[in-house]
Amino acid sequence: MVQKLRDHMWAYIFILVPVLLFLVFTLYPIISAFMMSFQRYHVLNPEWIGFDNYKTMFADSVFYKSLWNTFLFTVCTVPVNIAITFMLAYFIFQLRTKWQTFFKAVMYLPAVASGVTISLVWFAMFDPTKDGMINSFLGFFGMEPVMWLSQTSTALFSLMLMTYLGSHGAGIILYLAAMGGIPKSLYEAADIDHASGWAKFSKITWPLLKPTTLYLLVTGVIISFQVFISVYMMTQGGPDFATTTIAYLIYQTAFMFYEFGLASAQSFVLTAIIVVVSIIQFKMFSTDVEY
Amino acid sequence: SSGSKDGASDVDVIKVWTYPVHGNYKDDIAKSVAEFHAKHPNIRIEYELLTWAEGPKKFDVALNAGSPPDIYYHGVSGQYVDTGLALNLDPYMTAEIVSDYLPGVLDKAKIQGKQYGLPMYQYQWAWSANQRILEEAGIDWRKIQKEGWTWSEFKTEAKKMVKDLPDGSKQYGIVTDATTTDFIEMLARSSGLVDVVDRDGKFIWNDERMLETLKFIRSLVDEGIMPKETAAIDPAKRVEYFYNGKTGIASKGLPYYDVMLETRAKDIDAGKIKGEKIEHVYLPIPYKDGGKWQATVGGEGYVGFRQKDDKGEQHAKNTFLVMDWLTKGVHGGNSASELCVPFARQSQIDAFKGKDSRGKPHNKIAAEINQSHGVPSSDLFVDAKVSASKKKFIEQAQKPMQQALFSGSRTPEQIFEEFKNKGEQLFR
Amino acid sequence: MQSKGKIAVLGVSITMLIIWGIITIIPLYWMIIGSFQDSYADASMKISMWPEVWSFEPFSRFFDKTMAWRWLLNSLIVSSILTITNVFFASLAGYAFAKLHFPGRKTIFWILLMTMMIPTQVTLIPLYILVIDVFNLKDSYMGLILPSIVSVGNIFLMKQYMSTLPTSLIHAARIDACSEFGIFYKIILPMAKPGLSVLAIFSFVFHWNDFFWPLLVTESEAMRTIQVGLAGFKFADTTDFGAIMAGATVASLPMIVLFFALQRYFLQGITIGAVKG
Amino acid sequence: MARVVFKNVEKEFVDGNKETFIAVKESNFTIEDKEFVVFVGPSGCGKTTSLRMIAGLEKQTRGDIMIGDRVVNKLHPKDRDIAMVFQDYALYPHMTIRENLSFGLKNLKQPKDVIAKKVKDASEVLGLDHLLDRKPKELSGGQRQRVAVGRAIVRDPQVFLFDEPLSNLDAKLRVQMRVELAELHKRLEATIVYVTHDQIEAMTLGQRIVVMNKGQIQQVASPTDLYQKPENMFVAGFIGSPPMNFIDVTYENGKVMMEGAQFVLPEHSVQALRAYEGKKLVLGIRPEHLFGEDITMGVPDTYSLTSTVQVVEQLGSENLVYFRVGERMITAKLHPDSDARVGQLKKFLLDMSKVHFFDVKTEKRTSI
Amino acid sequence: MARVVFKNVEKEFVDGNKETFIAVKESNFTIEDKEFVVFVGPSGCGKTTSLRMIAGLEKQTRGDIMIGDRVVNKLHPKDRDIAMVFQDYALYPHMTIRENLSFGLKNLKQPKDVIAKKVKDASEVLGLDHLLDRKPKELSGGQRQRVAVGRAIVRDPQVFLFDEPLSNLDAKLRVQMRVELAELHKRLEATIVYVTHDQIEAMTLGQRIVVMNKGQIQQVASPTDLYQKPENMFVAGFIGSPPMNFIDVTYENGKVMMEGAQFVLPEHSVQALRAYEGKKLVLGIRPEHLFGEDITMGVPDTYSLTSTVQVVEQLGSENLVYFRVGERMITAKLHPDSDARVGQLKKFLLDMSKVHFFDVKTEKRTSI
Ligand SMILES: Nc1ncnc2c1ncn2[C@@H]1O[C@H](COP(=O)(O)OP(=O)(O)OP(=O)(O)O)[C@@H](O)[C@H]1O
Ligand SMILES: Nc1ncnc2c1ncn2[C@@H]1O[C@H](COP(=O)(O)OP(=O)(O)OP(=O)(O)O)[C@@H](O)[C@H]1O
Ligand SMILES: [Mg+2]
Ligand SMILES: [Mg+2]
Repeated sequence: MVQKLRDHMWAYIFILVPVLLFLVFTLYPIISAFMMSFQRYHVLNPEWIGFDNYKTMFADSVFYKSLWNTFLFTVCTVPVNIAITFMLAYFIFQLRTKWQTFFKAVMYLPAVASGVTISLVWFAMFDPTKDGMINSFLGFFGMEPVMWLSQTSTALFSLMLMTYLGSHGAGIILYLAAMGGIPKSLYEAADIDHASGWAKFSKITWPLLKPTTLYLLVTGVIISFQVFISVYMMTQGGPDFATTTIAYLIYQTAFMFYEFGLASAQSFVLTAIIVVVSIIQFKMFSTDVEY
Repeated sequence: SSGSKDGASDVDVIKVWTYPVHGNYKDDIAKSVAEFHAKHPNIRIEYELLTWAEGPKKFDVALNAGSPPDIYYHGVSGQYVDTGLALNLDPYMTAEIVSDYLPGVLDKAKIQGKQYGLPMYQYQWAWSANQRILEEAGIDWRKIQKEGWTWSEFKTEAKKMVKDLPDGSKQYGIVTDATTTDFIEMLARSSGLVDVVDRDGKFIWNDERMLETLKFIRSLVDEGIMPKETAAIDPAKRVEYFYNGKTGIASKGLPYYDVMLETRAKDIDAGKIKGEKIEHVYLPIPYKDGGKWQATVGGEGYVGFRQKDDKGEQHAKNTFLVMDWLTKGVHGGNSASELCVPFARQSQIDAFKGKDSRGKPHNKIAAEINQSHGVPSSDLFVDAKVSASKKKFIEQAQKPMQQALFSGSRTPEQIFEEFKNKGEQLFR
Repeated sequence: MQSKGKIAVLGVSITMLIIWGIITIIPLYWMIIGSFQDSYADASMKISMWPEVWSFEPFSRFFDKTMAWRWLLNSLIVSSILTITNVFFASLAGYAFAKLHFPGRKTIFWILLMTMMIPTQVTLIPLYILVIDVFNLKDSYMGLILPSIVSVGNIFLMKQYMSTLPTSLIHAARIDACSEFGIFYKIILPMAKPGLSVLAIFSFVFHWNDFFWPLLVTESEAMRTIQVGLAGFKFADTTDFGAIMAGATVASLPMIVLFFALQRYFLQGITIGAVKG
Repeated sequence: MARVVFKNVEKEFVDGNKETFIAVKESNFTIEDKEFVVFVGPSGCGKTTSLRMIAGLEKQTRGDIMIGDRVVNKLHPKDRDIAMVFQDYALYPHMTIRENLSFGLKNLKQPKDVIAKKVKDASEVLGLDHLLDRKPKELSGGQRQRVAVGRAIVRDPQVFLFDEPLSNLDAKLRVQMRVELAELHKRLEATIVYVTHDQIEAMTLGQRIVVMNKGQIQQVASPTDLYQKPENMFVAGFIGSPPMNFIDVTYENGKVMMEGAQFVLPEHSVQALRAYEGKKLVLGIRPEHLFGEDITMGVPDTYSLTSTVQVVEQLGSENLVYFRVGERMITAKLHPDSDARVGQLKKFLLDMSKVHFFDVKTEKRTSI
Repeated sequence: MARVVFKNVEKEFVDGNKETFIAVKESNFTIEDKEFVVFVGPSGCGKTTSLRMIAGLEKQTRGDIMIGDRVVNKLHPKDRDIAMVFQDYALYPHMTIRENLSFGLKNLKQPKDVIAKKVKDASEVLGLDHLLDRKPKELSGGQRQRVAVGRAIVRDPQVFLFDEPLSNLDAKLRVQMRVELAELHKRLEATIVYVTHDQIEAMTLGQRIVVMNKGQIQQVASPTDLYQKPENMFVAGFIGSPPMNFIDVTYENGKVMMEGAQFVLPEHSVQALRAYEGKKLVLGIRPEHLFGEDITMGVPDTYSLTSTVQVVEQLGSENLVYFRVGERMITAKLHPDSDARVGQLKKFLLDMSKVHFFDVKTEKRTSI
């Protein structure tokens, strides 16, 4: 055992700082939060209440509704967004270097715009009157204005639409970096092997980008399961819980109702779900690609 | 904080988190603090101006982590008291201070009879209207300001303002937003339901009057007095309707709109922005026919806190001293003055005697009349548990349902059922 | 050189890119346009697509009324340090997880990864207590920096990236008597340049835009980061929209500069010629 | 019809330091349809570059390339109907061997059973049948190279390009593969361009051999011609292992004179060398045309040299014996049973019918 | 002291399909200090794996490896004082050739001028001097391989490991490099382990040769011993090119009988084969020990075979003539001047002093 540790001493040194920081700044808060989930949280004198928080949570219909919303949101956004990201990256990759730079900038730089402007744009997009951007577009085809964010039938979809039309810049850049790393010789071999553009795409590019895809998928699912900001900004969970996601519910529970114990319980259930999903993703996408 | 203790052991640091209460508050508080320092060299005030949008979150985290600031600008809240960190001010309330407060004002910062905050001014909410539109529709707004109006009167008057504008858009009687909860609350209050719960903590929104309120609101949309896209209007959008002359009345108004609209008029004159200059009329909330005028009022000011690691009695005393300082006389009075609302303390009145106050006289008078019809929120009387349940009710029943009400995706009856169920569940 | 089919495909993709580009660039465009428009004070915050009068007023107001330079400096210090630490430690750990087969590798990695999956809302309070009360780092650079020195997401990203690099080069370096750290520093880092520069720009943008933690940790005006400062630049009566946009525009400049400085490393087939096979 | 024609083809590279390097210079040749042509030349002389230009993977800087009767300068590699073995294999790292082998066939939309059969046949020939489900990373170097070869030979293209396809295989396998490739050539009637460093491969497989040096083509000829009539000293020295020996001589009056010996030339040589009267020349003789006195294999001892044996290398099937003439080290390839010891003063017989003469300056062969 | 010892070393791989594959089986050998040992064997037999285990890049599944007198099982590669040429080169793609060459030396903290000198010397030897400022991707295949070799030979380690270091070089350069490596060995007095598929390299460079097959060591012996006394049919067939011919014979009464001929054996052979009376045996004879009647090189015609010539390969320095005995195809390596035409009925003489006999079942050499 000791010998093993010594053999791999360097590996342990390499992960030392992250692990130490992790122990202090992540694990400690997580353990506290975990303990909280068995307490009625109170700054001064928390009270142990066993599994009551979990019981409360599972008895709450809003909890199930929010789980369902979150699930729906994740299923409808993550794959679509990865597809969009990948497609855009692939398009950009075909271009000459100068144009690549241009489009990379166009796709990525909006990420630097402040949150204020971004939310402004979205409110203008979803403006319920006929002057709203999307509504005037629909009006062009003679359609009635839609109250995007305020009716149960379209609210969640509107939030999804935000992710579709939102910035994919980060993913695009990651994909482009990975595409650049694929040895040119493989494409040469594929050319010799008569591969059509599609075959090169589906048999070379796509499989070799699996590490990046896995990253985007896992982080995408994590982010999507924890979607909060857009809900908070655009709909506050409404109307009629149509956009109450689990993360928004946790936020409400914690910071509106000060029920940190219950919020922790909700969080750990959410975490368990994400872990399971992630394991599946790792199983599905874990091929080691090494050039 | 403990860090400053070793710097100068005899100097006690009092931490204040406040907000830009009004346009000049940043300068005003700086002055107040400087004066305080001159008087009390052994106490140092460290204050931070939070933002309205993000400040509450920062405070929530700090409070629940056990290290809130000593003084926080807010109304009192059962939630705060429940943490056990709110500072009970009763031991420090001298007769002098008590008598400096105008009658009834201190009560607005008490929870279940205990003093936790010192109000700086008396706030109130009602509606704001566009004088031109009122007058074009031939509405006698001065009378309404004085005598109030009933729901049916309101409806008749509001209908007069509804018309098509030359640019093809519509002018509405009243516009509200679907995000903030006060529209329903104010109308319910004026139907006689003072709050979600009464002072004894009993759930009262299961009363038939609630159903009538809901029906009344729905009829406003159905009859075209309110826009049919109301469900999708947010506060900013509501203001936009008002500024653009698309509505006679904007729900949720403050006397302070006088000041805001004045500034805007100046900008229009200066050519910085385009638009119509609007003359502001402050209007009370109409009450249910046969009922009585019930206004939404309260007191806002400073609330005191201790920390998880308590800094001792002297620190608490000093905290109170600073709270008193920041609310009394010119230091607290500037807020009431700027915001065009009634003063909270006699010393404030004295400090501003003879000075020009801002705002239109008729609106000021209207605000004072409205104040006299005020009923305080039940929050001040019920225990923490009820107050928490109330908050939950608002978030998990009222908010989701009100959008449904506006959009018509649920009928008033369904919503009322939902209220009853949720109320039963939460206030068992 | 290109067949008709290829030109058609190219045409479609360029069209798509342009459409998408326009959609995504709107916020940025509005931000910049908005900062040259002096028609503030309208609560509706309407911006036109093209200002009638161009004005630099908002910029001067922004700089006059705030401690903008100080905030920018704070952000620059914090974001730069965090970018460097994240790039360094994440690539170091990512390399270890990708290429060094030490016992516990998978377990440790998964434990780390799992912590990404816990919503921050519930860990926020304990973390706050830790940083503010226990370590007493309120209102300090340390408080801003320490909890974010390296993030698990970045380690994961680097692990994925490093896993594609040829292992035989690591072996070659071992034979060349290179120390383990030397291998990382002299062989892996240069080969991972595209990944590193992507990570660098991501980290920088993330920390530069980070709002909530700096809001919690900072108290004095002089310690605020630009984002916290910007958010605070709203007044009770009116929102000086032009100045906010101007501030946002100024705040985005360092990120844009960094992007263009690093972007040429994003695309590099750097392992060509390394191995046969 | 898959003639491959180079017309004044040149290729320049600009390297990372912005220096221009001419990898292929004024290259002109025609590879006939169905011909098997081998490219040989020192490392770095431009063989791979030439192949890559035929494949269209590298665009020539100047000149035209034709395949069949079309100028293909602008034709995409995948439309040139070519199969290629890359010098660095370029296997698809994420595919199994089976997938690597069948990728090209799938792209050509061949029926599944045909693919399966071809992959099976090729993998048997290459001894890869038990490795089909592995990934390239899990193979040995030689196995990877065989996969690279397999990927080409399952195909049925107009032109095959092989870039040192057997360099990492053991001798036995190489012999076997050589036979297979020869058969493939017969069966498919494809044009084959083949780069190798192995002289035996070049001699046995090539119908013609192209010898390159420093980007320039030195000679294009059949193996025997190349061996027996090298056009210049480079080709003479390059083909044959151990290489041809060069001896500095002076021609005078029907005689060549060298250090320690002088020979009267036969009549036909004298004719050819008339122009070199009194001048210096280089005489070339291959190691196998030098004999010891003990095992002469019928060579008369008219022309002989005597020198001290410097080194003896026993290779099993033959002995290499090194000795000096003037400055130059000379190698003789003697029968393993011939006696030769280091330090021995030994008499070597020259087969004068097999000598070559080269011009000292141009290094070109004199017309003999 | 850099002896390298393998004690019962085994290496198992688990491939992507979770199948276990034994790449090296019960390997036992000792490489003496300063010895030059060559590993040969068919592709995929475990040579690279053995080398990598010596280097510490691959951990053996079982058994011990010693370098000097230490068991190095747990020693980190960088502490083993080894230089290695990788079969797949593993050049640092981001470094120039100069940096690639000097990297190891810098790590060893050698003074700058020493490094510069060593790099200069090595690059001259390798013909890389004009390429020092290029990156690997700007080199040809052979040039890359030379860089890989250069990276090892600038070093001064206890043990050199060369994995097919010359496979992509042309014949001339290879000869040159062979000489350089032999000199390097003398100069540095290092232990050298060398993998090659080139028999000439193996024979000329190796003091001893290790022959492997399917992960198992077949024979460890000096080149001449290996050639003259192969321990089993595998070694006999593997060493020598073209390989040894095998003929099925039956031994009876001092005579071997085969299809179309029978020979009386000389007395000493009879002694050795006594145990095989009446049994089947395999007779082995190398191609160069078969002669045509015309050029016999002194071999008596006592033992002769007559058969029809099937194929003739003219290699320039020799002719390979193929004919059948029974099922087996036999190769004779005849002098290029000997006459042999396809279809000709030709008499071949056997040098009976050079034949080998192998047991049919064990394939082991009989004690002759
Ligand atoms: N990762 C692996 N998984 C499974 N089998 C492997 C792996 N690596 C190597 N092998 C197998 O181990 C055997 C020995 O491989 P090794 O590389 O030592 O062969 P080699 O003798 O060097 O062959 P070559 O001459 O072709 O380079 C081969 O059959 C190979 O397929
Ligand atoms: N990208 C490049 N930049 C500069 N020079 C290059 C580049 N690629 C190849 N060269 C040079 O071009 C010449 C020809 O290279 P090529 O690969 O054709 O050689 P080759 O004949 O195949 O050699 P080998 O037998 O070593 O594979 C070499 O000298 C090489 O250094
Ligand atoms: Mg080449
Ligand atoms: Mg090998």
